[in-house]
Amino acid sequence: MDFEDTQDEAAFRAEANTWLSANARPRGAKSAKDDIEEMENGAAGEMAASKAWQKKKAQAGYARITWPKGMGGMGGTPMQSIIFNQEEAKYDVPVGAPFAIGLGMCIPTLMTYGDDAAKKRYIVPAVQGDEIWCQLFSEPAGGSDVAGLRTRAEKKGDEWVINGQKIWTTGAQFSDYGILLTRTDANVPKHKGLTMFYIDMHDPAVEVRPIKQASGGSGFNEVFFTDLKVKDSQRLGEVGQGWQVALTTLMHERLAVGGGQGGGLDVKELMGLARTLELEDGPALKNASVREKIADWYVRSAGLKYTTYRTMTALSQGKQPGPEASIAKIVVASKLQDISAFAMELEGEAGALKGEDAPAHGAFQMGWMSAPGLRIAGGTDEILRNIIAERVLGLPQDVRVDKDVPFNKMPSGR
Amino acid sequence: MDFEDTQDEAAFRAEANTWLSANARPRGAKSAKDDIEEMENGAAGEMAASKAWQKKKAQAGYARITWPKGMGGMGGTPMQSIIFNQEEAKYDVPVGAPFAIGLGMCIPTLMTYGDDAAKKRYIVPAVQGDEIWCQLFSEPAGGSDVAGLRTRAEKKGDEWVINGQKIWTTGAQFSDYGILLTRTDANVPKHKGLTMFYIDMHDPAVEVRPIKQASGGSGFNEVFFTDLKVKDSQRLGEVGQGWQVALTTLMHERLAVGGGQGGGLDVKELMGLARTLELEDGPALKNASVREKIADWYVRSAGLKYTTYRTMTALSQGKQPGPEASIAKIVVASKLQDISAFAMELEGEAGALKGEDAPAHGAFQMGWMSAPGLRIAGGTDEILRNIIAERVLGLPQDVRVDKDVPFNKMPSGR
Amino acid sequence: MNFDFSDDQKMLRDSARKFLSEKCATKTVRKVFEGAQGYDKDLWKQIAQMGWLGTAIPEEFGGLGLGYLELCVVAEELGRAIAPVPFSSTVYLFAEAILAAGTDEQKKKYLPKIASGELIGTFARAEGAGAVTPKSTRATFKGGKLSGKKIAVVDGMDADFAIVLARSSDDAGERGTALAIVDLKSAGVARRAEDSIDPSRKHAEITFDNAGAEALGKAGDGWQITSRVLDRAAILTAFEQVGGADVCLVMAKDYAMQRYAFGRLIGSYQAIKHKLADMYINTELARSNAYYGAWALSTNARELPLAAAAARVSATQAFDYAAKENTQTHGGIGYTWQMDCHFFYKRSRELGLSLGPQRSWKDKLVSQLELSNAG
Amino acid sequence: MNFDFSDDQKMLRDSARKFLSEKCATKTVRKVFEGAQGYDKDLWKQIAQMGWLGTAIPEEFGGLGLGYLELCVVAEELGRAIAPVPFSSTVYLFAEAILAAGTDEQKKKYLPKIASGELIGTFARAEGAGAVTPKSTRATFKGGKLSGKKIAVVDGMDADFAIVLARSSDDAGERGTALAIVDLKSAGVARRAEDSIDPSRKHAEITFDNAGAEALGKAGDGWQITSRVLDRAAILTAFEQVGGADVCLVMAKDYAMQRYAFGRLIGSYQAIKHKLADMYINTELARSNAYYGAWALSTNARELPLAAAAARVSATQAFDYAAKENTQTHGGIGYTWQMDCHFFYKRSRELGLSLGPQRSWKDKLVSQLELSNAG
Repeated sequence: MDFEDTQDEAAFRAEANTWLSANARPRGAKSAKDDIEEMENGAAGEMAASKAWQKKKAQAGYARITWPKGMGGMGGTPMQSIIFNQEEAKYDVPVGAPFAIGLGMCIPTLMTYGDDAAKKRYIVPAVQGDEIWCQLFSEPAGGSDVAGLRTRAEKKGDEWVINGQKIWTTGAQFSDYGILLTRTDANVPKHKGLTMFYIDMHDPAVEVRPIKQASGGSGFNEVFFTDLKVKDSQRLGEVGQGWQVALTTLMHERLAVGGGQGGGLDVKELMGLARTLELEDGPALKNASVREKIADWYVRSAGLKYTTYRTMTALSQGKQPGPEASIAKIVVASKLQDISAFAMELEGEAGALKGEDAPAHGAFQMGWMSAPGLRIAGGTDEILRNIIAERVLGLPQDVRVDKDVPFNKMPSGR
Repeated sequence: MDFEDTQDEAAFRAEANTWLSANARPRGAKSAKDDIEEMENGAAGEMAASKAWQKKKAQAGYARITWPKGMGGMGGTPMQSIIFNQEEAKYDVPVGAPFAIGLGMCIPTLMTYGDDAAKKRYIVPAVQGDEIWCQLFSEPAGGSDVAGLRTRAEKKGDEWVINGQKIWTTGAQFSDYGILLTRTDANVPKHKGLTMFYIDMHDPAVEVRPIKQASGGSGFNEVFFTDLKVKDSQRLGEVGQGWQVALTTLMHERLAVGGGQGGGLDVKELMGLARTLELEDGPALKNASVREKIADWYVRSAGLKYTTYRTMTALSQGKQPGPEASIAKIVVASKLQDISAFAMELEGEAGALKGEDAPAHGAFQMGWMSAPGLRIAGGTDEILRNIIAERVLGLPQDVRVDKDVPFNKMPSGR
Repeated sequence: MNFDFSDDQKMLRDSARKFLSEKCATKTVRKVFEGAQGYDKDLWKQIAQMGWLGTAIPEEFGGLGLGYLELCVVAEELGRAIAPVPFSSTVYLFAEAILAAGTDEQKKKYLPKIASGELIGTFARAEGAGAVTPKSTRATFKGGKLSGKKIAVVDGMDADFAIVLARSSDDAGERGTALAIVDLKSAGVARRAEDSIDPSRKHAEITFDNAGAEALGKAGDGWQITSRVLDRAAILTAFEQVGGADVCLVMAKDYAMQRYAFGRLIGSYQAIKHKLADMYINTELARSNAYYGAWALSTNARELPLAAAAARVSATQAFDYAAKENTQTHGGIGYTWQMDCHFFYKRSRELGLSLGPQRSWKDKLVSQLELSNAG
Repeated sequence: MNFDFSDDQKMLRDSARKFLSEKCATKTVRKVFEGAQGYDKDLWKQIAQMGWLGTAIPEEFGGLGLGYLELCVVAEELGRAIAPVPFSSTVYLFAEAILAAGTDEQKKKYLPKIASGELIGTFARAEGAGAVTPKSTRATFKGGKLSGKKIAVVDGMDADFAIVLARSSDDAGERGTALAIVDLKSAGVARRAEDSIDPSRKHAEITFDNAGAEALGKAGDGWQITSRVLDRAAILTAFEQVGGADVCLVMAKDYAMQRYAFGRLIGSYQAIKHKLADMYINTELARSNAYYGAWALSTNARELPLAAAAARVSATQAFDYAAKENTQTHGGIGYTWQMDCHFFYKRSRELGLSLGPQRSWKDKLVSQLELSNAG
């Protein structure tokens, strides 16, 4: 058990640093507030810069290290990509957020289910950041219950005609393509009547509307389809096999090692605040109750950090991290909400202000306002606990009244 | 809104006090420890004294104030019995615990479903404390799921032959009679195949075995029936109607106004302890984290106390307290567990001792050891939250796979 | 014993609820929330016409002289509607301070205007982040002149008058403080709007530069009067918080009764049921503590400071939890700007901070227990 | 980077688990729990034969000299089995103290006997309720003579030797303390068994009346050595706690997979599922913190005190929660004496207190953060 690189790891780290220092400036201090703003707005801001940097990395094989050469990768190991991410974080480079979903979920799905023409056409432009992809699964009628979706795709000759609405689509506003899960048969149980396609987001039959969040930010969108025509060749997987395809996509989502969420608002920032404040009984950092809470949150943050190390180790041993990655978001989201609320309590009346009028540039207010979203997006606390209970601990599913009923006979309140 | 007695209430309180002071000595300090020991052992200790005091009260009409004269009551109001209880608590009298279940649940059920002969025979001896009753519902196979019970009653001529086992029977070891819920038909859904009887606990076919609790105490029993013969005249309600009868019984249980549980270990006792202890940074009671926790628990205790006042007011207005009484045990049980654990933390290494070796005569250790039982007995935290959600808030029941299946076809793991 | 509101008080509650459900639907809140207006002027006018502003102001000073139980009833309804009006600043704080420490002239001067809705008042304590203490109070009030800066003053942009906690002598402790009543339109007063986490309760930074002001109460009594006023405001605010928590519970329940997931109402899942059961438990406990506070307030009981702290802490915890978990129960849609959940999420925090954070009240609570030995 | 135990260490774990599942089933625990015996002598003998007692003791002093990662592995397994033997008192505390501050003679004198199982040791700090501080330490060690009283000494009735924290000068602070090694069978030593919440770890009150004792480390270093030893013991104990928490999770899960209520496995209800998910989360976080502690312990890293406090707090919270909710998951039967749930419920609390309560460790943790600025 040690934290040192192996020889190979050290060599790769050096290599990466040589390349990074040749292509980017070391990063200065970045405020937790910026991180949260990114989380809030999907980093739409610095798109051009992000694309340029992505292309640079792709050409050097750093964009997708574990992918084969010529695909923007270098056939490297998972540990190498972790090392590169650690080093890249030390440089002042644009965020890779816009490409995360496309490269993390959409393209891998295309690799598994797309035909050669599609792979030839789409993979490289995506890795190089020329084309951005989004994932169109969630719907108003099926948030946690993804398979409860209602967007219809009807076969007309060699084409499919798609009508319906998606929601919570991250990055739809700047995406060029998307993978779209539709219902092609409502007369069979809900998981059996789904089919997956990839679509052109610039098609006039596709309308994207940003959603304004309670925090004021807009990282998500609604996407509407009105008689969108899609070639059968854009189908991914068999007709009716859409759910299996979607599971591949979602499995890839979980492969992303946890942590990092929560906009970096953590014990360090709380201690920083406490150092500056006076309470009734003296310096906030000397207050026993403040100290106790700092310790409670620290052991959760540290525990999460070292759990990530354990996951990295498993990856480097060629094992696949299981759903235990789900614990990260459960822990981080509530912690963000609790730390922020507590910080506002320490700030007192001034805690009710926000932005530049508030202490610490309103970082804690922003964290507190975005926390409810973090507890919901990408799986609510409740769904994630179900996942841990069922997939990690192997407890039985809840009673499922929706499994064997034809979709159009399923109770839905409509 | 005021806390003063009305004229009538004040008059009754004076009356009660005159009678009490003529018949009992004012109570001295009683330790929280004694309370918990009672809770633990069902107060089997001072049985003779309890019976004598019960008889005295019955003769004066104070044993069951709201019941008619000649039945040990005086046809009084609910508020009068609350007042009497408040006053009685100030005197050094034996606990009424042994009679609580009989008079609170069994006899009211007998009043509703028993025949005249039975009422004539059993009510008065029970009110006078000459005969003690227990309630035989729970079984190993059906703890939270009371209706899942398996004790069989088979009709043989004019008799029923009963075989099976009950568990968690409070006071069975000193009970003379009991009301017993049995299964008389396993071929119908579980709620439809039950029938209620009252039985003689001294019948040799009834065997009582005390259960040793994790705390070391023994307040509960297992009760075994081997070919117990019961006359059909001892049936309460129709054959197959047992569940409705049981609901009456349980409804009466909830009429008991909450609070008082938790063996009196509360903020007062915690502050008493904190006053005596020195922590790293000085007196425990000056420690900010200790103070914060005291405040957190105080608002729950006080909130519960005043909720009880609201319930009393409702009673005195002739309204019936609903299931909101269930909040008392949820709050008290966890609070007991948390306060006890926290007190042990304050005591430090000495907190790992118990009994007279521990600080405060081991009151907190005892509270901590009995808390898990309190969180389970008479409805687990989980069941009580279901009750609040369904009966108070009107949320739908969970999916019930056991409702329309014949009992003997119901999944049970056997 | 009777631990319930009277039938008249219940009638007042019903009519107030009916009135606000008509005049203060959430679209009214949204207008202020999203707009530049500090409060809804029409609603404020009508509330004045209903006489609510003078509920607890004696008739001799133009009020209805009904009393504090009635004011608690109104407060709960305003809390349910999260009404965007400067009611709490004007009534719970400004008017209460005048009633607690004002001279007869001061009462005659201010109270009738409050009751009629002509005067908006507020109370200014904080000068920066952290605890408000005699030590942290640097604004000075000497020789009728007020200087210094106050922040996060609720309704500070719209208030006509403010009561300001300031330093009146070099004594660094409580006895060095005094209260000043200042006309916010007078010379030497500058205000700047501050962004609030709850834009339906706007805040302001107010700077005083030798502004003329009159004393409220004796010099040296500033801190002690403030803390008496805060106790009373805490109980009234607790009713607003309990009202808000109750509405969150209803919103969550209604949504859980119509939203389906996996072919079932989400209200049939224990994760939702138990969450709502906990909301109910917290809210009922908070309500009971608030009732006790109402009794103490209406009878000026010795237990008032303890009752106030308990009501404050309990109601803050209940509203925080209910607002937070109401959003969670709604899922994604609950986190959108278009839904109302976030109004309550933000209001819960704002109310929980504006009279001082839980920490201070918990410490006060335990100090009271130490005195009373009630603990 | 490799944040995992080696294959050899995993083999050690597997063999230890196999050994304990055979030799230390819960009936073994129950025997000690219900009996007068302070520990299971056969098990202790066999553990000695396995060489576990000397896992981290250098070969020159009769140990295996394997190291601390291996000792952590053994500790987790002992925790899983809640083994009723004086392992932690003897190995984590007594042996660690000798290794940390003992002279070469002292090491030669005590360590081989520990490794061979001939010597049971313990560590005595507390003298009463409340925090153990230099101030609360009244026992005196002067001129080779020890006087005073210690309470709640784990395995105190069975230990041959104890290391005792005492006052060596009139300096009221840390520098006034020293450590004494005392033979508990010698003159001037009286012991009395004390009732423990966890009878499988028996406690004693030990009174010293001018008992002869030898110094461990320099006079004045008592407090500082003690705190170094506690850090090391805290990490090793964290592994016992994580092991215990893990077993509680498995017990709860197994019961939830075979117990039916309302025609369904109780494991299919969200109330149970989410409870177990939280047990899993806490236990995984605690395990990761313990791993970091193991690394710090095995490399004597600068971060050791921070890692120790984090491992201690995290593991205590995880075991407390798991033991408590395991009983709750079992329902009534889980609260009976005949079931094993209460062994873990009681052991969790005992382990959480015996090296000092969470509060002290949390304070220590934040002090370390303040130094390291790692926070």
